[in-house]
Amino acid sequence: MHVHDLNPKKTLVVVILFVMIIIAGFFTLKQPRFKYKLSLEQSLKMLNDEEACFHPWQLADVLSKVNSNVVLVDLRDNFTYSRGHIPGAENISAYDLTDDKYFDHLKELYSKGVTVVLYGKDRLQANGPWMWFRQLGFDNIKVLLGGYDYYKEHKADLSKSKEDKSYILGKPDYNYSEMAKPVNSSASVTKKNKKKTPVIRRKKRTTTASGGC
Amino acid sequence: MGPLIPNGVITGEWDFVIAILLGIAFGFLLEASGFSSSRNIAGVFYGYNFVVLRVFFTAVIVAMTGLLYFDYFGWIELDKIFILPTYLAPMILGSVIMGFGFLLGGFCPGTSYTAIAIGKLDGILFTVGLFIGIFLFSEAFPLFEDFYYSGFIGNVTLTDVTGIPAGWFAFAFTVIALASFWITMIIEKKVRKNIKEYKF
Amino acid sequence: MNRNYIFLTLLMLLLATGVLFLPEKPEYKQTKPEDLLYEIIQPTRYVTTDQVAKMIIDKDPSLELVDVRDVNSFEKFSLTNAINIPLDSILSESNQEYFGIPGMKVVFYSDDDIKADEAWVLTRRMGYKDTYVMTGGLNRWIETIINPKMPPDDAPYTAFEQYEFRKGAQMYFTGVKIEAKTTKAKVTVHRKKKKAAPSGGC
Amino acid sequence: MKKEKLHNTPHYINPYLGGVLLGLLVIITVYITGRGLGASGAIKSAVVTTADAIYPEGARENPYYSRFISDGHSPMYNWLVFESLGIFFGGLLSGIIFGRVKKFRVEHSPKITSKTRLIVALLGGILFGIGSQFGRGCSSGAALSGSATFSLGGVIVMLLLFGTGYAIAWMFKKLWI
Repeated sequence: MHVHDLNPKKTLVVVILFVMIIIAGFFTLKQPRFKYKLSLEQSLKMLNDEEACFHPWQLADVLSKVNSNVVLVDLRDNFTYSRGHIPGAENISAYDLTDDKYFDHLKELYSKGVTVVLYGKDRLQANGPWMWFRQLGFDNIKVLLGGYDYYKEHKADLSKSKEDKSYILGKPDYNYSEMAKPVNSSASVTKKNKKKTPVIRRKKRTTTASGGC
Repeated sequence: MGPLIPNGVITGEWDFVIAILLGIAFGFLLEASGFSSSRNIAGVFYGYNFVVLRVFFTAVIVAMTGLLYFDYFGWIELDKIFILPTYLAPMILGSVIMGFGFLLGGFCPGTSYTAIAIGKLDGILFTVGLFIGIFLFSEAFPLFEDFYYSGFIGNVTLTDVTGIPAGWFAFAFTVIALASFWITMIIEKKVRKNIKEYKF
Repeated sequence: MNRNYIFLTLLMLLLATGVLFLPEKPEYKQTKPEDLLYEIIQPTRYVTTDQVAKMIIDKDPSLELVDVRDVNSFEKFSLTNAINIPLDSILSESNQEYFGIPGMKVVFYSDDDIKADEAWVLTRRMGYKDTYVMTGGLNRWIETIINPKMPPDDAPYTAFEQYEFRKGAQMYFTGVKIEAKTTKAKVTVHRKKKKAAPSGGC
Repeated sequence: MKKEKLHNTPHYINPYLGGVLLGLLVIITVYITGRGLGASGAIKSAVVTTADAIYPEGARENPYYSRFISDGHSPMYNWLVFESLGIFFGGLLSGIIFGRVKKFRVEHSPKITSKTRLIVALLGGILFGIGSQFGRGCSSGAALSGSATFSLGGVIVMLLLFGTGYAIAWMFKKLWI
């Protein structure tokens, strides 16, 4: 008493079709052109890597050809570049970085072990692209601290900037709380409250987190 | 890419056309697999016909593995699909009641519709029963409203609860299902020796 | 026929085993590298100290200031209603709840803009949108808002307009006027809602 | 004799074929709509519509009905209702193709009468209806689609639904064998 078709031939056909779709899926799976090599945690750690930065005083060696293992890359656009740049720097506008021509060139430099120093107008302009390349695994790429603006100001004597720390960012220039101090006494009460609020709020937020929704 | 409707690839107007087409395919498969017969379905509990187990488990493992592959290919974004919410206590009670209903009625809602389609009176009665059951439930709802909403865990998946990747569940299910297919094949042969042939 | 069943069984086992080798996806979808670089190059993420000051004064409910300096500096001084997420802990799970809230604009700031920009790149890679960087950071905040400089006489009219605004903002923030008290205003807590999934079911 | 036996033997497709196709259908459904298949929801819509038609005030006050009643459109204008209509027509189509559509009849074990079978079917339907509301779905919505999408609730419903069936099968043996 077999009420069902016992022959699984059609089943086999369907399952093989299913497998073929999956295999087709693997073939159509595009290998992305760029891939992060560093995880987010590694990327965050990299930011504190002193080796990843290039100081202006190090430029002196490059310019006097003592250190020939360094290629400078100017990320500003062609027009700005043509109006003045660090001698010997190549110009790859930030917009062209992913062009095959330039990207392959950078890859080649990477495989040769040449240090590439990115710079823009200031450090900020080159900082993003530098982080991007680092996350993609280009650990030969460094960022020029201070950028072109600092270089231009100090190009007469770069080695002197070893003592000058003004190009290193990420430090407060002022004593904020002193500067932003309220003017009269009545406001100083407000100020105190104001100072407390963030602390309270942070706690508030964390309690709601554990409470769930 | 997918799911198409939540991602706005297909607009809402097509919703009901798609619903009918998918329903037709579903109904066709249920009927063609023999789910329009309550004795076929109930056979799974007595060992003379394991068609429910075979169809059901095969469907689950194919869908599970397929969804995981398709998610990997980027065809279906699994984090965008609807996950059935879990209400622990009411769900346990509900499935036990459903188990009774399943064994007595010999249908589940979907299969009873197909049974009506081929002219089974018991299918009609089962559907009427469903209607009455849901009506009774709704009328009495205020009595157990709190219970109905109790034990809410959220729209969680097995991975959310256990932390084990979904792939392992798909694999475990597949192994269990395949093993049960072979075991039930033997059981079915033995049981059928002692059973009289039944008419449909 | 039995052979077919054996073959089917093996095929299904193979498929299921293959599932185990699919790489696990991170919890959030990371922005594709090419898209990330494209956005890095765009200056659209920068907001000026003036814009931030205006948003604070207007009590813009969609503004979410994030201070990425360390806890000590934050305790000493911070902008109104800012929350502190030191750059080092930006990846921690509890801090993720502050990002990606629909309708909220996250503005990062630090002493200058480098750290804030780095925070922006990381969160952007994690896929969060509507994140911004305050240019110049707190140093420029002091220079422009707390201690604005009078533009030279030959400066265009707009420079004076800006100066007027900054003067007003200075009063607001240094608490000369009574309005400063309103900074105590209750902070509305915005949290990310559970992912919107299509509702449905049986 | 042999001919009649052949005639009485329905031509069902191979259960594994049905299973694989059903699994693919679930994938397609999820791919298109982002949710799984369902069946009991249609009856729920029918109940809500009926209640709303008979006594609108009471229905709107009832905390369960009111979840599904909206002023914009009838609860019957619902995805699951259309899908269930499709299930019916799909079953009809398959029945016609395989020659199973006949005049109304009752299928039952030789040990019980038609009447018993009908009463039991009604009872089973009532229980299933109540259970499906607690379980947030029936065997297709919760157990099949739910498990396929790795939902915890779906797996619970699937295991307990079949588990209960096995646990109590001995009590109702007469009904089926």
